Amino acid sequence: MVFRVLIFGSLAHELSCASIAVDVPDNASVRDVNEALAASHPHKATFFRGARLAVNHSFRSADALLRAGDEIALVELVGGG
Amino acid sequence: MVFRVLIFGSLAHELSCASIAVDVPDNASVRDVNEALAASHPHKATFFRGARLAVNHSFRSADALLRAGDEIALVELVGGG
Amino acid sequence: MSATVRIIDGALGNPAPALPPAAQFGAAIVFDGVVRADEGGRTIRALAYEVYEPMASNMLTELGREMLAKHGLVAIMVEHSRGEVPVGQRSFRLTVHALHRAEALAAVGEFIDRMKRDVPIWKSALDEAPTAS
Amino acid sequence: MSATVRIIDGALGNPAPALPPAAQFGAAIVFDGVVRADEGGRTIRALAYEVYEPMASNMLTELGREMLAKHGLVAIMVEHSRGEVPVGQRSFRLTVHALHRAEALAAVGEFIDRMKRDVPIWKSALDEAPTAS
Repeated sequence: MVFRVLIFGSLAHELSCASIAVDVPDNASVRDVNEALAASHPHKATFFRGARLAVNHSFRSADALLRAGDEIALVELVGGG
Repeated sequence: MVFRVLIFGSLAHELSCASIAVDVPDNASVRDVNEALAASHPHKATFFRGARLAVNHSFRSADALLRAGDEIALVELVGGG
Repeated sequence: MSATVRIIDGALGNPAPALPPAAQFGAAIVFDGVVRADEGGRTIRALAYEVYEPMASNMLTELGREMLAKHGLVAIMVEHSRGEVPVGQRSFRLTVHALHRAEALAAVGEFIDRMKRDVPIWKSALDEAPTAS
Repeated sequence: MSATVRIIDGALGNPAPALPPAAQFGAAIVFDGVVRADEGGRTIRALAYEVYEPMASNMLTELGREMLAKHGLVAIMVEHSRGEVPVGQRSFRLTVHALHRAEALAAVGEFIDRMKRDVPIWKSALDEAPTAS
């Protein structure tokens, strides 16, 4: 399954894109998406491996399974301010 | 020296007065005023002995000496919400 | 840095409609104290505030300056009612401007605790008028 | 008890001119977040906020309800900007009504900490236009 993981803020500026495509097996979990992001951006592998993902607008555990059409967003906030 | 110690709030309501006259020796201290108040109101002696007094609009230590004409106020607050 | 204190007869009016645009602060808190109908379990119609002046204003100003220095505030403003304030109306307002929220929140909490403990202002409950029955 | 959330394009307007008289709360806090000229050491002209909807509004509402229950608030209102907000203008406002000041202050601090950590809103600094020299 191919997902377009939405990205925002300074990460989006840094990578000059608004989403990252990842290809994961059917019955992939949230963790598999983190790993696929890490593999596609080796210089930021640690960040992507630990980043929080929202699926259909809710945080999910790493073990949660994905279905085709799910909307995935990388919600990693810097806080501050 | 005679001082009229100003009182406020629920104490003033309870005693139905706005000040209490006390007669203390010349060179009396703040503590002497507390004691004179306690002596004049035996049923509230503990309260008056421990109550904070302001002299000329500032808190003073118990040992501070008084002069004729000083304005003395009992500033005991309940705090609360 | 400024500390401003005002004692106002009766209920406070509305807050200033707008903070002036100010690039130097990041957090502004307006705290309003409102007279509640329930005072220690009984229903009241108003509170009456006695303010011992000039001691109260002096102490509020001193306390404001102390908060400015201790918490590094940009500005602090205090308004307190004197006399009768009906239920539902405001009797106290503290406005704090600071660079960040943490010091603004800390200053508001500490200011009010200290004020309740030390500043010579007393409140008395005024009971509801008996109903004509 | 109510929790209200509004996402607003651009800078927030002034606070509501008056709280409605309300006998059931004793403390009202209005917290305003203001865009500062200094963002991490550099001078900016504005911040741009990206808000991932509807997740952001959902989470703000959920967080508001959690604060209502945990701190026993009377009401909580949240406003947050989306898009560009110039320096000196407000981008966030949290209004809390509670019986007493302690729970109002605690709720404001906890709400903002949690929002910064969990709610999908990102800010980017927009630099000062280069001067024509």
